[in-house]
Amino acid sequence: MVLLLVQVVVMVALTPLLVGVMRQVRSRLEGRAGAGILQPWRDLRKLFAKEPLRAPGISWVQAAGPVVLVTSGLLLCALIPLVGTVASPLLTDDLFVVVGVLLVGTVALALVGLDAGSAFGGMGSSRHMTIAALVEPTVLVAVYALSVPIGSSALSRIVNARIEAPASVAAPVSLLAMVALAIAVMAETSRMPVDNPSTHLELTMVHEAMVLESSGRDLAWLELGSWLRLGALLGLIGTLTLPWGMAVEVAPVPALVGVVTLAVRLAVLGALLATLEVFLAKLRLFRVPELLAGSFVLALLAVTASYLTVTV
Amino acid sequence: MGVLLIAPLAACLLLGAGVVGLRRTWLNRYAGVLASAVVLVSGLAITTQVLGGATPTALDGLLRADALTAFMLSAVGAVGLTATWGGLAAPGSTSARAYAYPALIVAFLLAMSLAVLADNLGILWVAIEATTITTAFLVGHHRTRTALEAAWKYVILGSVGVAIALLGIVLLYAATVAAGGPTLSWVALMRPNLGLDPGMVKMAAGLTLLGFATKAGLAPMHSWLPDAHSQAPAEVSGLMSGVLLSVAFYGILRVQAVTDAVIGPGLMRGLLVAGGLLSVAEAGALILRQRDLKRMLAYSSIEHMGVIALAAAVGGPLAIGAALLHMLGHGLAKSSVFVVSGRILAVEGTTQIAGLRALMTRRPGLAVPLLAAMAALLGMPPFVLFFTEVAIVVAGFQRGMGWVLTVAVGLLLVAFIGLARHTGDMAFGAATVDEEPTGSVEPSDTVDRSWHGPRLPLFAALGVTAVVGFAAGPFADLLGQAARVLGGGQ
Amino acid sequence: MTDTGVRIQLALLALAVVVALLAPVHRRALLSGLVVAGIGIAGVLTGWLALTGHAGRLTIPVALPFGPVTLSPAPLGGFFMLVIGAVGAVCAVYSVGYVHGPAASRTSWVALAVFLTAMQLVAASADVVAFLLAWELMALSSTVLVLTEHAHRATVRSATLWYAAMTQLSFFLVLLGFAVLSAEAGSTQFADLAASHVDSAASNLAFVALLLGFAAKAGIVPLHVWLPRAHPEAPSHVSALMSAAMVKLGVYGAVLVTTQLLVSASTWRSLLVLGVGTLSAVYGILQASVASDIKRLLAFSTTENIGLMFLAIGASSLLRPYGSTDVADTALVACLLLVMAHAAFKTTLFLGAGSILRATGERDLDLLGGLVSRMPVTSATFGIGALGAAALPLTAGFVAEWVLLQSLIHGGGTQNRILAITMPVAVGAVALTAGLALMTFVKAYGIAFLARPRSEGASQAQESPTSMRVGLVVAAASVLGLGLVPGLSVSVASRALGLGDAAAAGSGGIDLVGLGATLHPGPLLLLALVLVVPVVVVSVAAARRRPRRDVDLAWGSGGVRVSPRMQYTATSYAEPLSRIFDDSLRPERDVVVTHSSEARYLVERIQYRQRLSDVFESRLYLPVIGVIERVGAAAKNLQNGKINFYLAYSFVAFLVVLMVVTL
Amino acid sequence: MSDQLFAQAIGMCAAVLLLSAVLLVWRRAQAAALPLMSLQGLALASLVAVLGIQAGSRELLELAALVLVFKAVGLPLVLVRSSQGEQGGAPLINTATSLIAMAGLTAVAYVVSAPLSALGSGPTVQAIPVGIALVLYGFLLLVTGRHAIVQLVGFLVIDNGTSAVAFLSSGGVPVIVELGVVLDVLLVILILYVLTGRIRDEFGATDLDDLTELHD
Repeated sequence: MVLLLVQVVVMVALTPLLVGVMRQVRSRLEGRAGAGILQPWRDLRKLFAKEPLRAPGISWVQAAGPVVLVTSGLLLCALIPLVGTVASPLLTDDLFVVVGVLLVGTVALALVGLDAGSAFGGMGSSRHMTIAALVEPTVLVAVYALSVPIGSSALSRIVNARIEAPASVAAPVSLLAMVALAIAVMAETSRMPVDNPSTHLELTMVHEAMVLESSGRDLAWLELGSWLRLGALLGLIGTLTLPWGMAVEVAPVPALVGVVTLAVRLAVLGALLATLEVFLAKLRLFRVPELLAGSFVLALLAVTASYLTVTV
Repeated sequence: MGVLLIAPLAACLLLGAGVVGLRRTWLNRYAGVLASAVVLVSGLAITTQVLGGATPTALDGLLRADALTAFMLSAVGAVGLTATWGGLAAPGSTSARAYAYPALIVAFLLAMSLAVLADNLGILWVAIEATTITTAFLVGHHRTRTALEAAWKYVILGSVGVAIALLGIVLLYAATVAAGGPTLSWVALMRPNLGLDPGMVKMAAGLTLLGFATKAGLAPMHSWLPDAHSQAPAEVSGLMSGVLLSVAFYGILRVQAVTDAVIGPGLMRGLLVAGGLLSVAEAGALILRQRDLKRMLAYSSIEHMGVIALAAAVGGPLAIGAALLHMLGHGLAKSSVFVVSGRILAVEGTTQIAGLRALMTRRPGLAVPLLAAMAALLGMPPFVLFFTEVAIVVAGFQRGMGWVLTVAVGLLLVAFIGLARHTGDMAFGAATVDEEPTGSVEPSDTVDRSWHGPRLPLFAALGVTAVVGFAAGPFADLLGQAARVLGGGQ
Repeated sequence: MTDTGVRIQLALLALAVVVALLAPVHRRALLSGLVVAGIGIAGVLTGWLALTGHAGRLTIPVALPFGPVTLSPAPLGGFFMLVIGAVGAVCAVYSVGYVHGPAASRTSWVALAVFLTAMQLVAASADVVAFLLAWELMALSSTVLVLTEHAHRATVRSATLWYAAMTQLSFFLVLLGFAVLSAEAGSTQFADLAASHVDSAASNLAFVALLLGFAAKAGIVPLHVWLPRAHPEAPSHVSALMSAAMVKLGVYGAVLVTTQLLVSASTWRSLLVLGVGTLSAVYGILQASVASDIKRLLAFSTTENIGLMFLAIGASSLLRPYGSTDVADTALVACLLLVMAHAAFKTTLFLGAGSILRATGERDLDLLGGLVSRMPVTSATFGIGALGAAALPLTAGFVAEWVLLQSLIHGGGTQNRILAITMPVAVGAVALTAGLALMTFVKAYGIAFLARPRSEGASQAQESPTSMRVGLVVAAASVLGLGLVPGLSVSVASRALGLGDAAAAGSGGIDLVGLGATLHPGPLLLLALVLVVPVVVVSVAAARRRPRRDVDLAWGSGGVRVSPRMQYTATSYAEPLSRIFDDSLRPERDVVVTHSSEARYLVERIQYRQRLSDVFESRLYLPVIGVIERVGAAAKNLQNGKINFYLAYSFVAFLVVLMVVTL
Repeated sequence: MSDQLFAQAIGMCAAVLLLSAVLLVWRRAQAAALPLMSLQGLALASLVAVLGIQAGSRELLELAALVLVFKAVGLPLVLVRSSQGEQGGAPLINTATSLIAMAGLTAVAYVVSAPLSALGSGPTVQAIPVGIALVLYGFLLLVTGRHAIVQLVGFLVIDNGTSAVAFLSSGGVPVIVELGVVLDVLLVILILYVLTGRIRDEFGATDLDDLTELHD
């Protein structure tokens, strides 16, 4: 139980920095000076200080939505084994539950977009939900692929199995599943190939369009929530690909080692993602389904491969 | 004991003579009702006797009543009562001079009672031919061109078809002469090992079945039925559709019992299946694009007679019992719906389906009985036709005739869609002309809630149809005995 | 014991009929509603008695020698009686406040009482004839109920014809199937049918007939055409009953056939059920996601959920022969959980749609909006129902979907190639369905309740009367209750299937023993609450310093005219989807531009019309109807009026019979 | 009466019956309806009389008288009164085809009466196919006739054929049934007579092609 809270606190601290690092790497690659790693924290402090505005016809969803998004982000960080892989009997860290919590956040964000009552909020929400609908098969089948060799979809057992048998990490099945999961995460957290996070051209926005109407602390929570989701999912991919250095039992030293390795992992993956985004162009909205279909086929191959290799 | 058999015949004769002789207005008006009441009461009396184990006979064996006869007589009485009482003309409209119509109706009931009570197959033929004679002028009663055309076709097709049956009966008699014991009495023919020549019996049975099939309205001999039933006055077509077809089919059942004992069920089953499937197919196809309500009801009668023919082909206690119950249920429901169609013609001036719109909102007094009767005819529970259709299908599969029943069920579905669509078009929809919903239902003053005629007969008929399916006890015994009488045992 | 339960229900039905006919007009809704609710509650009790094994026999007198016609519910039947009774009670309470106009007439109340009782009797029947009797009574009373508003809208009549025809087709198929089985077993009792396991061609025929018959009643895709037509036309409490309870009897039939009457190891049967289920799930939710009429959307979502149930049944009968019986049992438990979850949230959604219809007079989502502030209770309950339908955590939908996914991924594909291929495809289909369901219900809730009202009716909406709100709240509570304490529902489901308490654990969670997977929503909720506390504290602190300021204009990238018409509507919300899945939805779009009379280049008005077609209807049903019409036309000249033709028919028949009897 | 003479008498009556039917079809029924129908009635009556004499039963002789009165005299009179000298149009198929059809029907009659051999091999049994042929001719007249009177004649021929088969195969059905049959036929003819009169008043002529209003 303690490990979960540690994880949450660490992630709340780390994710803005992660986003700061990603923006810094990106600006450096594009030859700009960049606003420094702590800029996200400064944005949050500014936003909490400003007063939120409310247009006519907007309901309580504008205030409640961001809170739900942040909570689902926090819950994600608690459930996913980032620092340590100690499974608590009562709390189910089942992958399907994780995906469910993720979707609660997505729905909250979409409803905030819709409640704005402007054309852009509706457009962003419609596109966001369409992409979420098409991503779902990829995510669940990738989860299915990961759970076949272990026979259970509980994350802690999957990660423990990967720690004991490092060879299984490099097995083709897990590689295929990881690629599919990576594409799904990029789509879900509105990163480059699917949506440009830093765009200001309304007609191309997906994520940004939904938060247009929010301001002040609502916008702060929305930003923090999105960053937490990004951090948690990157952490999940990190844990699955580089499972070493995680705390196996609840003790201060392993926990410290786990936190450090987590930070390193997030930094590496964040930089990798940022560099990838610099060299990728944004896909047209109606080409995104092809990308997602491709990732779905990858996941499907992973599952059938895992069955067939086991039988043969 | 035999007096009970003569009672209905004598009463009808007396009433007929009274109508022709006395020419009283009230007698002309109530003659039909009284006659059918007497037939019903005597039918029920005979039933109690038969359930007591006796089989009364009269006129030294010419008239005989076993369980089947008792059931059929009660059915004739019940349907007759529904049709005549339901179709009772308005108090002032019958004049003393119009004695022909009630007299013919009483003669019609007399002929049907005689047909059911007769033990001698010859008398049975004469009685069925007599029904054609008595109803000829009833069909042509309206004196319009189409009524005349319907009457002509009815008489020609009816008597020519039944003449074939006469040929069959003559050959049957010849077979009994060749076998030494010349008789046409059904009881005698049912005695085991009479030594009849199978070839002769086969030919006789085939021809008799074909002849009576004409009067029972089975395809391909059914062409007179839609014209006759759509042109005849409502109570006459109710009587004809309701029970005349069943009495003709009763003839077929009697002949089938005799032939199955001699040459086995093969021939009759084949012919009945062919007739039944053809009828259901033709009726189903023609109902789809039907334009007139009474013609649609006539085709629905052909369809139901087709189902009864299939039940007779299947044989066995369950199927024969279902066939008899189907005759009663169909008779009551069909006569009620014909009575209602008569009232619709009187009030709306047309029975064209296109001309009748939104009856439920404009004339609930007519729409409610129409819908109830149509639900009964479509085989909806709690009406008895649901039980009989289920029984026929289950019995059919149990006796190895699965494929026939599957095809029949498919055709019944087509007929169901046709009937449901037409009934829906007539009964439902907005009351305004251009079908635009007015939002609020019409103010109640223009809604005509009257039933335009006595309500009790329709309530009674549809009530009995709804309850008789659940009537275990004495009624179930009667059905069981009737099935056994026909040798439904094998 | 259950016979007393069934007798109580029949007595209450008689009372309901009497009350409906005799009660004074202003009291009728209240009294009839309560009596019908009584029938529902009696159904729940009888179901519970049957589940706990106190089965009693009640024979119905029948004139024909069928063999005993008995009502004695098995545990499986008891489960469905329980679900249907609960749904019936909620809908009855709701209908007291809801009925207006023709729905408050005597016939509607009598038909409602008969409808609910008939559904109970279908689940309670123990032999073929009683089953068919109750089945057709249900069909007749539901047709009467669908016809309630026939004088208000012209479409009601054609929808009812579709409904009656498809119901009759389902009845005939079930009748044929049971007839084949009773011919094999020689009796009409379910017990005897179950005992005679014969794997012959006849039983294959019977299986296909029964499956199609129950699929037609359940609204499975090739035979679903009546569902999106009949449900929107019926009054809302009736469409709730039909959607949440009546279609479940199709599922009951399917479970009865696959697990008791026709148990067999032939894979083609389970693949058929699985395939049909998957097709229905994906196609149903696809049509729902692009539907803009709220009731049509909910009707198609029913097709989707029924598809998932058939998928679960198919998967369980596919897995059973390959030794993993506990995974197969879990799949069946998942099916029954889906039944309960769907009953809960679909009732909530349809009752919510009814209260929206009553308040705004609108069914089309494109004309609603801004109801969240005007109708708080309806929007809250509809929101919970939407969460359940989208299968988001802490709701009944999520639990059912979770158990289904667990049973699919533990499918043990190692033993057999067919499993290795079907299981991933099934998981993919379930996932796509879940995704699209998410999209559908965010659209339904967002467009209907949030932002500004798009029509006059929506802007003047008031909250519904108390009885409707009571019904809504109870239904929504059941969605959350089944979600938070799934242990109870899993134990009920496994007892219904006769598996004992294999899969239920303490503190309300689920412990799928065979699969080693556990789900405890309680602690998850606690953790969420713990995490939300700091967030709320920070928000309140910030709110005290900087209160929210109202502005008169939403941010429209500088635009001045921000009218409600500029908001996204349901059609535009689903436009990306209809573009992605255009080959199966066949959208017909036309844009009509009317130029202003003076200048050719100035546009006065642009109209955008889009019509989506149901590919099954246009490819399968319209050709068949065309053929039937042509046969009808061709048959007409058989009866062409010439007497010579008629005599020729008789003459030919005479010659044929002469030939037959002599040769 | 010696057997040899009896056989010749039966053969004679059967031949006359057949001849009259053939002539009826040949001469398109209306023109010569009266003489041919009375000829047929006479032949039938004499057939019954011969049987009566052979079997020595008074009953049959009375029946012969009855048949003579009705079938030879009564019904043809009704025919003439109802046709009122109206010359009808041609039947549906020309005379040549109808004669060929009659030949075919005669062959059918003989094939069909094979099972009747079970009745023994007396002269009466040899004559039964004539009766069945008569029935088939009557049907042919009905099917091809375009006039009310032709259909009346066709119906009468069928009835004569059936009576012939009855008397030849079993010496006549029981009296009560025979009386019933004759009464029924008489009533049917009377009804058709009345209806023909009404058709003539309504349509001006008894051409059945006007009667096609009732169709689907």
